[in-house]
Amino acid sequence: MLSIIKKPSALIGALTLGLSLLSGTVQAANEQYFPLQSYRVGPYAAGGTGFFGGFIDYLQYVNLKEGGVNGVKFTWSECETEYVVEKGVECYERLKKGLNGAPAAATNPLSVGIAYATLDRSATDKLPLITINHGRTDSTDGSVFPYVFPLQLNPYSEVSAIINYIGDKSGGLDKLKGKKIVTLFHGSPYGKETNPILELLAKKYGFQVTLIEVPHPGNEQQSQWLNIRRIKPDWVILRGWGVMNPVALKTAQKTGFPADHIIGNIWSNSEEDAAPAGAAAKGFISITTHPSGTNFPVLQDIDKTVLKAGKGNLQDSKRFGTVYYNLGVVNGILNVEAVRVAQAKFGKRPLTGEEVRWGFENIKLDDARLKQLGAYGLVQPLKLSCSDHEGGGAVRFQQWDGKQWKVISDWVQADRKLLRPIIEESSHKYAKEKGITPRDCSKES
Amino acid sequence: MGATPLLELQRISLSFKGVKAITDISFTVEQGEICALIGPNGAGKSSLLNVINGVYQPDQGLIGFNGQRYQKMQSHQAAVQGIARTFQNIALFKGMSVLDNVLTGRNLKVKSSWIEQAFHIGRALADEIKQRQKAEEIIDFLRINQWRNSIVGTLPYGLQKRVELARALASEPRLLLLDEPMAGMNREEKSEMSAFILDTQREFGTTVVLIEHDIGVVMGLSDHVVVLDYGKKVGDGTPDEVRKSPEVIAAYLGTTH
Amino acid sequence: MEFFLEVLTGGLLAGLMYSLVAIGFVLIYKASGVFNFAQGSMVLFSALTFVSLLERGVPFWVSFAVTLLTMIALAWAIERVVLRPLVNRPPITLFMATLGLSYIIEGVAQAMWGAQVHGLELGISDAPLEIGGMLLSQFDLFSAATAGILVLFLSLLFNKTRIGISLRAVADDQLAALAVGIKLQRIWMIVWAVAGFVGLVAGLLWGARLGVQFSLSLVVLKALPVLIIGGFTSIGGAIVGGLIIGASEKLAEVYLGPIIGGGIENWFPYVLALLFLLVRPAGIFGERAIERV
Amino acid sequence: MIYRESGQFITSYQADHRIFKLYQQRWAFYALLGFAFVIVPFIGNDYWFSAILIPFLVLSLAGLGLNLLTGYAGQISLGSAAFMAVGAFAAYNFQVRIEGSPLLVGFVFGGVAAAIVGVIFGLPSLRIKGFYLLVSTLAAQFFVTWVLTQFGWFSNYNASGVISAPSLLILGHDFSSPAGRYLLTLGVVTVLAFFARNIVRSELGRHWMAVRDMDTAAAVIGIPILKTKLLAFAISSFLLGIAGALWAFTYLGTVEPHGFDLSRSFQILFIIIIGGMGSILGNFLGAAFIVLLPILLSNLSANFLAGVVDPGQLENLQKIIFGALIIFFLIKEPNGLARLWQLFRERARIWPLRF
Repeated sequence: MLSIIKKPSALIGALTLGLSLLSGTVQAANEQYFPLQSYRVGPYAAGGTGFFGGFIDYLQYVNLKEGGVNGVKFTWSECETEYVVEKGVECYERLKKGLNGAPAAATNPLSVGIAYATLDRSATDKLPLITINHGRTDSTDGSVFPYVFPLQLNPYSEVSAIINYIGDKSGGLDKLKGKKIVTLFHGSPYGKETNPILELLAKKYGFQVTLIEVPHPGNEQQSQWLNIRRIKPDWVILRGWGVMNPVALKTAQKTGFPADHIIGNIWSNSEEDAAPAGAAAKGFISITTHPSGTNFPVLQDIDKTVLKAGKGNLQDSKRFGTVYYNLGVVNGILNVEAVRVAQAKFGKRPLTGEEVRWGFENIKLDDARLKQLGAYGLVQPLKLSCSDHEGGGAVRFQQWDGKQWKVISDWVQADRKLLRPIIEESSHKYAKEKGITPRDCSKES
Repeated sequence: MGATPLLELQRISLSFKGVKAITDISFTVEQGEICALIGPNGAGKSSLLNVINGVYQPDQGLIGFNGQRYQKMQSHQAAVQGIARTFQNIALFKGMSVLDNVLTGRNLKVKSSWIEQAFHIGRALADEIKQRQKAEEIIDFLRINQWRNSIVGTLPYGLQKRVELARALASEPRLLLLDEPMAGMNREEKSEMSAFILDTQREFGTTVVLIEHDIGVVMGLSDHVVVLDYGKKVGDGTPDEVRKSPEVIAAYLGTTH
Repeated sequence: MEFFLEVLTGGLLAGLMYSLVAIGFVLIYKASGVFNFAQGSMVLFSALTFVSLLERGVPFWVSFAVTLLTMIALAWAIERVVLRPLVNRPPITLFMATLGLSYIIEGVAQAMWGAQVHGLELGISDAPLEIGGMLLSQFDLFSAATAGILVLFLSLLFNKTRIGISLRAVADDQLAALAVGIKLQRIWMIVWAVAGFVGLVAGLLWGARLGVQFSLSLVVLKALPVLIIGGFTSIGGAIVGGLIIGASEKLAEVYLGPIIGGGIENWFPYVLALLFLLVRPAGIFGERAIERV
Repeated sequence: MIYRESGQFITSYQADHRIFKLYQQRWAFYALLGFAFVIVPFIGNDYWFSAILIPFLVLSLAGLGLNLLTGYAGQISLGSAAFMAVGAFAAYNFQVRIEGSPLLVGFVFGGVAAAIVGVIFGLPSLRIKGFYLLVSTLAAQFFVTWVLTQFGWFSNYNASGVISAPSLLILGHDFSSPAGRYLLTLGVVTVLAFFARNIVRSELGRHWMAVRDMDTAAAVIGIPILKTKLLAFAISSFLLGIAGALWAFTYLGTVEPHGFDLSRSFQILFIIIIGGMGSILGNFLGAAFIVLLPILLSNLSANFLAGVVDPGQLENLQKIIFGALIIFFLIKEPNGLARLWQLFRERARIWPLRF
C-alpha cells in the first residue's frame, strides 16, 4: 500500500528533476531539503531548541536575504526525537526521502546516540551525517566513513586543545611537568572516550592525571569532589553532561575548589550548564568552537532580516546569541557552504546527498571567506578533505562572569598530528570488523 | 484398621513470637479413617494442619507418616509423601481455570520435562493427555464439568470449595487434610460435600483429617474425633466417646458453639 | 582519618537528603499501602511550579503557598481518579498505577513550565565551613536541620492531632478503622497532601542543590534502597536508612571505587539493600507479618 | 459475516490441546503468518521495515519475555533492559571473538548469557516478594549497565563503548537489507512466540501461574517454588536477551549500554500492562500500540496541526496519554488490549445471533 503511494512521488520527483535539467527552467520543486531530527522536549531540550533554532534561522536567513543558494531555496521539516535513539531513527527513515520532491542534503541529529544508529544507514542511503563538534572520533577518517562528518572538533582534539591551553597558562607545554590534572567524567561511553588520550598526553608532557567517574545522571558528586579536594589538583577538566555540570560547579564550591580552575568541555559549555549553578559558576572556564554573543555581522544580519521580521524560530528571543543558538548558526553556515561548493561543481540545482557530501569534503573556509560570510571570529578556519572530515580542531576559551560567557582566548589548536595515527588505528579496526574497504583518498578529486 | 497408623503426632508444640499456639499434642490417625479435629476458634486446629503438611515447623515433637518419622516436614516433602489439603480461606489459583487448577494438583505425576513440553517432543503430549484424563475423572467425580473452563476467581464460594477439593484429590493423596470444607455452606451444600468426602474415602481409600464446626456433620461423618482447646488436646476417641467425655463438654460442647 | 571523617559526614548529610524523599514514600505507604513511584515526579512538579512562580516575580512565600495549594489539589485528584477506583487491588497494581501517575505528572509539569533548567537560590550560602580542619557544607547543615524539623513536625502531627490518630488507625488496620467511622478517603487525601508538602520541601532543597530540572524526578531511585533498609513503615527508619545509604555509598565510591572502577554509586545502594533484604526481609524497623493460610 | 463454528466438536483431549481450537482461527492465523512472511516483504518500504515493523517485532519479543516473568509467574521486574543488554553484548562478543560463527547461534548464546544473569538476580526472589523484588531487578539494571561501560572488553575496546552489528549472514544469505532484517526478525520472533506459547500452556506454565496466584498454596501441592521461579527468570531473560541482540543487530545496527537504560525497562513494562498481562497476543498488541502511538501523534501534528500545536507540547501530551492509559487499563481492564480483543471476538462469534 504504502509503496504504491511512495513510489510515484519518487518517480515524479525524478521526472521533475530530469525535466528541469533538460530544459534548464526552474521548477516548483527547486528546493533543497534539510530533514531536522530536532528535540525540544525532554531532559536535553535546552540544547535542542537553541541549536535547531539557530540552524533554522540561518536557513531562513539565506532564503530571505539571497533567495537561497543560486536560486535554490532551502526547505526543512522537523521531527521530534526527544533525544531518544529509536525516535531519531524513525525520524531519519521518515524524512530521508526528501520533501515534496526536494532532495535531502544532510542529516544533523546533534545526538551521539542517534548519530551512531544512523551511521550505517547514512552510508547506504548516501546521505551525509553531520555530527558537528561530537560523534565518533574515528569518523574523522573519511576514507572509512565517507558520509560522516565530525565537523570542526572531534573528542580527541578537544582534550588535546585543553591541555595545550593549560600549557599556555602555565607558561609553556614544558611547564606541564609535575602538574596535577583531574578529569571528572560522565559515567558513559561518551565520558570515557577521551581517557586514553589524556593518559597519552600525560605521559608525553609529564603531568599527573587522575580520572574520576561520576555515575549518570550525576546529581550527587560529594565523594568525587572530596577526592579532588584530597588530590589538590592544579586543574579540573569537566567532561560533563546535562545536570552533571551545574552540580559539579555547586559541589566544587562546597568543597572549596575554585571555579576558575575548572575547564568544561564541549558539552559543558552552554549557558544552561553554568547558570543553574548560580554564584558557584562564576569564573568557570570552558572551551567553545564558537563564541557566544551577537557581535558578528552574520548574527546582526539574522537579527535584522529574520528576527525583526517576526520569522525567528526561538520562542524565547533572549536566547539569541547563546552558545547553542550560535552553534546552530555555525552548523547552518557549514551546511549551506557545502551546498554552495557542491553546486559549483554539479550545477545550480537541488543536489543529491552524494553530491552534497562532495561539497562537505571540499569546504575551504579561510579568513577572507569567513569575512565574506560575516562569520570571522565566529567560525574557525576550516579545510576539509577526503581523508579529513574534521577540518579544524581549534577552540577558543570562554569564562562565565555570572551572567554570560566572555571569550578569553584566541583559537587554540589541537595537536592533530599526534592524534591522527590513533584515529586511523581505530577506523581501520572498524573497517575490518564491518568488511569495509577504505577509499583511496589520493584518487579523489 | 491397619496395623501401623498412617499419621502419628508425638508431643507437637508450636509458638509464634513466644505465644503458644499448640502445646504438647499427640494423637494417631489410622489408615482409611476419617478423623475430625474440633474445638473453639483459636484452639490451634488450623495450625496443627499446617504443622502436618509443613507450612509451619513445630518447635518440638515428631511427625510420623507412613512409617517414617520427621522432626520437620517441608511443604514439598509432604506433598511428595502424599499429603494433600484444602484451606480455610480457599487457596485456589484465582486467575486460572478450573481445569488448570485441578491439573496443578497432578504436578507431581508429570514425567516430561519442560523442554519436552516447550518443543512438543518426547513424552510431552502423551503425558499431558494422561494428566488431562485423570483430571477429567476428578472433575466428573465432583460434578464440576460445566465450569471446567471458568476462571476460578469468578465462581461462587461453594463451588470454589469443591474445586479446591478436586485439586487436592487430583494428586491421588494418601492423606487428605480438609480445613473447614463446609464453612459458610447451607444445609444442602453441606450434605453434598459430606457425601463427596465419604465417597472419596470409600472409592479411593483416602485417609481424611478434617476440621469442622458443625457437630452434627462431624458426628455423622467421622470415625474418630480429636478435641482441642487453647492449643491442648482435651479429647480423643470415637464420636460417641467424645460426646460423653465431661472435659469435652466443659471445654467445647458446653460453650455456645 | 580526617579525610575519612570528611567523607563520612558528607555522606551522612547527603543521606539525609535521600531521607527527605523517602519520608514522602513512608507516609503514603503507611496510610494507603501504595508504593508511590510518583513521589519523584511530585518533587519535580512542586519545585518546578515554585521556581516558575518565583521567576515570574511572585514573592517567595506566596509562591510557596500557591505551590502547596497545587499539591493539595493534586492529592485530591489522585485520590479521586486513581486511588478510589483501585481500592482492594493487589499492591503491584497500585504500584504500576503510580508509574502511570508519574508519567502524567512529568508530562503536565513540562507542558506547563517548559523543560529548561532553572537555578534556585534559597539565600543560604554554600561556602564551605572549616571546623577543626574538617570541611562542612553550610547548605547541607541547613538541609539536615530542615529534615529534623520536618520529622518533628510530622511526629507531632501523627501523635497529637486527631488526623494523626485516625491515620495511625488506618495504618494499623484499614477494616477496623472503617468500622469505627474513619473516612478512609479523607485520610488518603490528607496523607497525599502531606506527602506533597514533604515533596515540596525536598524539591526546594534538591532544586537548590541541582538546579530545578527534569532529573529531579530521578531522586526517587535513591530513595528506594533507603526505604528497603529503613522499612516502608517507619519515618525513623527512613532517616536511619538514608544515613546508612548516604554514608556507605560515599565511602564505597572513595575507597572501593579506585579498586573495582569508579562510578559505583548507582548500583551500590541497591546491592547493599539487597543484602539487607536477604538478612532482614522487612528492613530494620519494619515488621514482618506472619503469613496466614 | 465474521465466522461460524457450528458443527465443530472437540472429540479428543489432543484436539482440545491445540493452540487454536477452531479451524477458522487456525486458518486466519496461518493467513496472517503467510501475509507477514510472503506479502509484506514485497509491499513494505524502508520506512515501514526500519522504523515500524522491526522495532514492533523486537519490542513484542521483549514484552513476551517480561510477560512470562511478570504476567505468568507474578514476579515484577524493572530490569528487563539489563537482560536485553546482556543478550546484545554477549551475542556481539560471540560474533567478534569466534571467527565465522553462525549468526543464529550467536543469538542463542546471547539468550543463554542473559538467562544466566537473570537467574543470578532472580535468586533473591526466594526470600523477597512483591515490589521488594524491584530492588533486585533494579540492582541488575544499574549493575549490568555499569559493568558494560566500565570494562572495555565487552565492547571490544571501542573508544565510545559502542558495539556495531556484524554483517547479517545466514548460510550465505545476506539479510542486511531492510526487508531482510525484517524477515530475520520476524522469523526469530515467530519461533520464540511459539516456544513461549507452548510453555505457558504446559505444566511449567501452570506452575508459574500457581506461584503467581498463591505461592504458599503452590508449595503445599508440591510445586517446587525455587525451580519454578528461577525457570521463570531464566526463560524470561532468555527471550529478553535475544530481543536485545535483535535490537542491536537487526534494528539499530549499533548500540551502547545506555540504550538499555531504566526507561527501556519501563517501556517494556508498559507494553505488558497495556497489552495484557498473562497473554501472548497482548505483547504484540501492546508493542504495536507503543510503537505506533508516538508516530501517529507526531504525523498528525506534522500534517494537520503544523504551526498550531508546538511539537514539544505534543510529546508532553503523549507522555500524559501513556500515563493516563496505564491507569485506565489498570482500573477498567487489567487484562489489557488482549482482553478487549477477546471480548470483541466473542461478540463477533455469536453475531448476529446476539439477541
